[in-house]
Amino acid sequence: MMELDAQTLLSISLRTLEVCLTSLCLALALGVPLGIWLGGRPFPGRRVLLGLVNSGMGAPPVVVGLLVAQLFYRSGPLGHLELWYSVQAMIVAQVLIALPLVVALVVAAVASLDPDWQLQVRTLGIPRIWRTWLLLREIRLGLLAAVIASLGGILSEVGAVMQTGGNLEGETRVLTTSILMYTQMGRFESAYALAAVLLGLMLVLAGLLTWVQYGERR
Amino acid sequence: MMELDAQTLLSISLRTLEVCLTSLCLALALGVPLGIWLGGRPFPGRRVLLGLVNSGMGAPPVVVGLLVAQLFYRSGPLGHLELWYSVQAMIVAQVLIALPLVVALVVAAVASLDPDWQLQVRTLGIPRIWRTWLLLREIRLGLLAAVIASLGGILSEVGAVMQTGGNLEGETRVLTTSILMYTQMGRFESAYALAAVLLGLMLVLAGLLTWVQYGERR
Amino acid sequence: SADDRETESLLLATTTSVRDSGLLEVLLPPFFDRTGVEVRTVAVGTGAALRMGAEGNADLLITHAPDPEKQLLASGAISERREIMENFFVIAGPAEDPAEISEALDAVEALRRIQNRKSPFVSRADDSGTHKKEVELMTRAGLDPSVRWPGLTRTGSGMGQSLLVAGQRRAYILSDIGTFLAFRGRVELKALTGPSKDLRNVYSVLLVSPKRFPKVRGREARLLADYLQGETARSIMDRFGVERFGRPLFVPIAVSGVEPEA
Amino acid sequence: MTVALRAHGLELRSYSSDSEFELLVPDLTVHREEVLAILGPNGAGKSTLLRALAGLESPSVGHVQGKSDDRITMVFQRPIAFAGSVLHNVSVALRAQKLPRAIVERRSRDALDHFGIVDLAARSANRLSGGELRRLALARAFALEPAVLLLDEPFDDLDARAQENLSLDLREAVARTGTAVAVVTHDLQRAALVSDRIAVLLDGALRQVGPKSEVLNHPVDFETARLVGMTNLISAELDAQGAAWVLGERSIPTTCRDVPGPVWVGLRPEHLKLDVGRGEGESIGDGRVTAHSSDGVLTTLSLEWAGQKLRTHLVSGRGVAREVSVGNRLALSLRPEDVHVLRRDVDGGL
Amino acid sequence: MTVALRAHGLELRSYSSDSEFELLVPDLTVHREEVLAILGPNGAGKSTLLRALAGLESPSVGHVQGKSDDRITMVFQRPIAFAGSVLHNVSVALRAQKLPRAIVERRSRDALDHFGIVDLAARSANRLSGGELRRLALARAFALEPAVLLLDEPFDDLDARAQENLSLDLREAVARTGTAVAVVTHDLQRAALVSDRIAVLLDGALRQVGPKSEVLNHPVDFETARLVGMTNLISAELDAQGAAWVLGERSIPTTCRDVPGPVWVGLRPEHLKLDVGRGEGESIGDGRVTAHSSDGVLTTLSLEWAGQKLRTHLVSGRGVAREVSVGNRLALSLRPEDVHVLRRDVDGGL
Ligand SMILES: Nc1ncnc2c1ncn2[C@@H]1O[C@H](COP(=O)(O)OP(=O)(O)OP(=O)(O)O)[C@@H](O)[C@H]1O
Ligand SMILES: Nc1ncnc2c1ncn2[C@@H]1O[C@H](COP(=O)(O)OP(=O)(O)OP(=O)(O)O)[C@@H](O)[C@H]1O
Ligand SMILES: [Mg+2]
Ligand SMILES: [Mg+2]
Repeated sequence: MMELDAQTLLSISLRTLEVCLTSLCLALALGVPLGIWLGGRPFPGRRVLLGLVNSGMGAPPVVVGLLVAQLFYRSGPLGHLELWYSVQAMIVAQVLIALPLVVALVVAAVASLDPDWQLQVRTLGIPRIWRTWLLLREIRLGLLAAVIASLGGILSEVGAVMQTGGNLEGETRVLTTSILMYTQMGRFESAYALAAVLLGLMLVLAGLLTWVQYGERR
Repeated sequence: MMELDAQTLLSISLRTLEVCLTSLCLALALGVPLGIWLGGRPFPGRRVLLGLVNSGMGAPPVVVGLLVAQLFYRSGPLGHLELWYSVQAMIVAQVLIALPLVVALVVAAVASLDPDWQLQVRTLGIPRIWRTWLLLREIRLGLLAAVIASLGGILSEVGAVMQTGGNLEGETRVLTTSILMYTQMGRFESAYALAAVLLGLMLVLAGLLTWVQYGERR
Repeated sequence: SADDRETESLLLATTTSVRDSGLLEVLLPPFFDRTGVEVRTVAVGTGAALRMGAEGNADLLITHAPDPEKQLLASGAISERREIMENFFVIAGPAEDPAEISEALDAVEALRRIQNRKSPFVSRADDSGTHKKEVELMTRAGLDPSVRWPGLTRTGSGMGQSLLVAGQRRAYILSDIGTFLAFRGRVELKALTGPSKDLRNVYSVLLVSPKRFPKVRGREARLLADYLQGETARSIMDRFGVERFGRPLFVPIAVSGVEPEA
Repeated sequence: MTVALRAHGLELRSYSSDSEFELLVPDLTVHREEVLAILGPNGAGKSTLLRALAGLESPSVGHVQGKSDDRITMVFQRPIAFAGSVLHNVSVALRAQKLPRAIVERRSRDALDHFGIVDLAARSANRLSGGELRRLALARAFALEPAVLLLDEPFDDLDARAQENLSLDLREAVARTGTAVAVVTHDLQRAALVSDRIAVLLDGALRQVGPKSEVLNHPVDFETARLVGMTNLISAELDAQGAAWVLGERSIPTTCRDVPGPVWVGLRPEHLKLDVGRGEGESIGDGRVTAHSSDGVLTTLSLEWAGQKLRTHLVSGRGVAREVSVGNRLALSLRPEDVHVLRRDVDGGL
Repeated sequence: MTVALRAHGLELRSYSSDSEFELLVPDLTVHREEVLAILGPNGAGKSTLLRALAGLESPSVGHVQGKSDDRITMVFQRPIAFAGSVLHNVSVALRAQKLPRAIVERRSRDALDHFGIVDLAARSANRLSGGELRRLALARAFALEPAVLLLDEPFDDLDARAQENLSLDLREAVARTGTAVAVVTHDLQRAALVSDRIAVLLDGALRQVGPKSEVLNHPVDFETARLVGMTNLISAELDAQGAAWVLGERSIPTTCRDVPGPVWVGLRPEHLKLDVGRGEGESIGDGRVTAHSSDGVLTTLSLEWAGQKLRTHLVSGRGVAREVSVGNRLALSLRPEDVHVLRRDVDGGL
């Protein structure tokens, strides 16, 4: 029943991957362009925005989760979507949590680039899309640091996921929430086993990314 | 009794600052040199170490907290220190959680530096300590991103803090654990109020750091 | 699965201690087999669970805090409160029992002794059902529950966490029996009280009012409540915990305990 | 000649708090089918001007105009490589133009080949030597066949052969595709070699623009004269007959029939001749050799003449250059047409 | 002369997967009180060699030796500024030496002043023009008064005046404090001007080291000859009398009394004279002008002589240089002592 069989473990792990990778992609899709914009040419108000983004990294996930959860609750403004305790709600919360980290790290990467770099690209008449692609290649190291850090954050996050997903068996139960659950049940062995799986997952993902990141240079 | 009076709020906030700033300093003291070392000259095994550090960012705080807590338990190897459910134990856990992030971001910053930079410093006969200081100035942007990100992580962390500190009133209760507590009590308003305080703290700290970070360039 | 929840699924909010015992995981599958209604269980703090009920964010609740439950009933947010099972709280403490509470007549007396001797005591202080019981006992002992004394530790966290703290601090603690048994192996604490009347711990199922909250699935919720009071459920409860702890964790309450609809 | 780019009434203030640099360019045009060299000392604002021409700076006043569909490409003083291979660097700009793959490939390789780095095509662009990187940046710009090509110190880092080739390439691009080229360089001789016109920038202000020979031989003021290599600059008094008197003792013949008064007399070193009796020019008497140095090709003599320091050049290893030594007295001559006269304020000048 | 640095049996393999570069330096010394110029085409390994001399590369075989307490300072091809002010950049290295504050301040300012950037002392070092940055890097290195100074293309980015000054500074440092200087430069004339000895690097291999005049006039092989500016290289047959026959028709007199056979005859352009009847050297007959170009100071003539292309230099604006045009026939002469003879494999050479 509450025993951890292979079947359950697999489905929890898959769900974890699904939620985390989706959130990661969304966070990147939103955060990278934002970071590139904020990290580029200075403009009035940029510093204020940066300060806000940076503060965002300190937003407690439990509260972010709570906010999102209340949004999706039956009584909440988005109650009609019937997304309370759903994977979708979890993803929304995760994206919100990862976003500031992604933006802040992309900003740091873009800002440390040689300022002439952007000018050189422009004067070669390279259109915007290609420019972005070249920029991403250029800030590869910083970008992958951002990806790995936010993946780590998303993967190990529990507070928001608990609030929005509710650890529903077979639906929104992911690795971290089950770890918490087993901890609260006093079944530390199962908790550790799941933690090992989580770390293993991260090891694989981070290992892959690290390979890419530092693969070219030796 | 469980009402949030100003007095309690102040003492919780101060405790939070104490724990977080101490952890941050320790994490930086350990992580920055490590990051500089890993980000510098390539050496055999570096990529493996980097992979591990990167995976470390995915270590679930609850589990890290549990491990640290068990270390300090009466029955644990460090039980004789009598640090179970203490601020010190919390700090240990926080440092462990922040460390991979600090190291990874410092590595990314150092690695994006012009490779000749380090050579130029060496050939000016600048001794090691000064070299490190110059390097830190040079990677200012990346470094401050690392500081802010880990501060955010530490400040908003709850899982490990709960396991090691236990949210003991007047002793180890910090902002995040009280937020969690009020959430579980269903007193969402108090949770939000505390979250606002937490965000305010982060806003001040991150704002200061952002000012420094992007102050020079306009 | 997540897709057909629109048709046949129920959201049940329970306190963590119920979820943590593992009872629901054996109790609910037969209900699904029988009715095709899937029950989605969210474990939260007692306060949070009651609030979910009050705001119509769940279809039914299982809690163990009679007074607030009754208030909620009176407010009309829930339409029915049915007591389904019970067990006992225990006061656990170090085996040496410095306050000699094992010799006390009842729980009230035991608490009085603890406080008089300024013995270490861990209070959950989190508005949970267990904590409410503690406050009730304190008050009955003529003690002021809001008074702090050296040796009192207020954790503001869940039962398991609080038990761990008590274990480390060699303190007394009021705990529900289920969690205590689950953590028995990890904390060096001994149950020092027996099943006395004042330590009774009653679990009720609360049906959230579909009249007040149109989204609530009143029909299915009632089905579940009925099931929980039915033969199958009761026999499951009778057996639950025997294997792991050598005794049942919950005792079903006779159907006569059902209260009329408000 | 068609105008390719025109900077008009340009005022550009420094973009940072701690510097007070200001660039003032009343009017500057870059024409099609010509090479414009931009000369000036370090910090004069040459790179800033070039960036402004490329549209990479936003001037506070004035503007830069060009034909809107003309491609303007700039190669920076510190060439910038994109992460990726050498080939990628060159082809990416072509690919972005949606040219067919085969054409991109061919044009990229041709450009690399032309600049002698086709062997490095697969190499990561971050691991090139200084000169290889410069060649890459140039190849990338030339491959685009832009209408306007702006080059900032393109000869730096290049070896003699590559410099030679680049000079030819510039002339060829101008001749074949009518490209408009602006080259910033600190190498006066190189500028004289490749350019049609020269612009002189000093302290952020455009001092002179004109055909190469005019700027080299008729600089508008003392500082410009120095900058364009007119290193013999003598304070003198012009009389009505066009003779410039130095210390009232000796005179230099000029073709200037201007109002008499204080003047600077300017003479390029190569126009000061050692009079070996072949009767070219007019004699101005003897000078005493005070120093001489050879860079292998050219020997530079410093001579003392009428209390002034004069310089002249000789081809090393021939005749006088071989035998000269400090203290020798040599007869000097010059042609009045080569002498450039600048008015001098009585209390002004250097 | 005392040895300041010595590279012995150095083999340095490329440090990356995609390049196969290898540096081989059997023996190279940098002496105190001398300037060694390192010449070579782009990608020859000059910067790599300099880094090796500075101890910044770990060779796979061999080593670099110097007096252990000698400070070696290097200025990179792409100068690097540290984040902070210009003054900070210069003073930080001095401060790290635990010199008293006042001395640090004075020496820093002196160095900045010397390189003409003392006005920029408070400016952020990341916002300098190319030449200003180069000056900063040089000032930083000179302020340290190192025993060994390694400079990688230090003349790049500098304007004419600053190049002049730097040349003087180098000579002064050598004369006054006995500094050992190694300068990498692609500017042959500059190298000839400042150096005592020249080292030639080609394709990663040290081809020749020796006193400047020896390397310039007696290069060891064809490629070195080309590199050091001996651009007239003619394939000929040497006979027993020392005449080198070109196509069996015309001959060039040499002082070489070696075994007859196929040779390269090398002659620096400045040693090929237009015979204007002053009887210097021996006549070799007429050449026809095929091209001429002037860089303002020097006019370079290309001549066709016996089917060969020969080059010679003239000072612009004087005599022949003023009147010459394509097609003219000019009498050529040279001194046999100036002719350098290199053995040529019958099937070898270029
Ligand atoms: N970081 C690097 N990784 C791998 N190979 C490199 C790196 N830097 C330079 N090389 C290669 O090593 C060779 C020698 O480079 P080096 O920089 O020493 O040349 P150089 O003589 O200084 O040339 P230049 O005149 O262009 O500065 C070149 O073929 C170059 O491509
Ligand atoms: N990023 C910058 N921020 C502020 N001032 C700058 C910046 N770059 C250059 N300057 C200043 O503007 C002036 C002109 O710089 P510019 O780069 O145009 O000079 P330049 O003529 O190209 O000099 P060089 O020959 O040294 O390359 C200089 O005084 C320089 O210090
Ligand atoms: Mg410039
Ligand atoms: Mg180099």
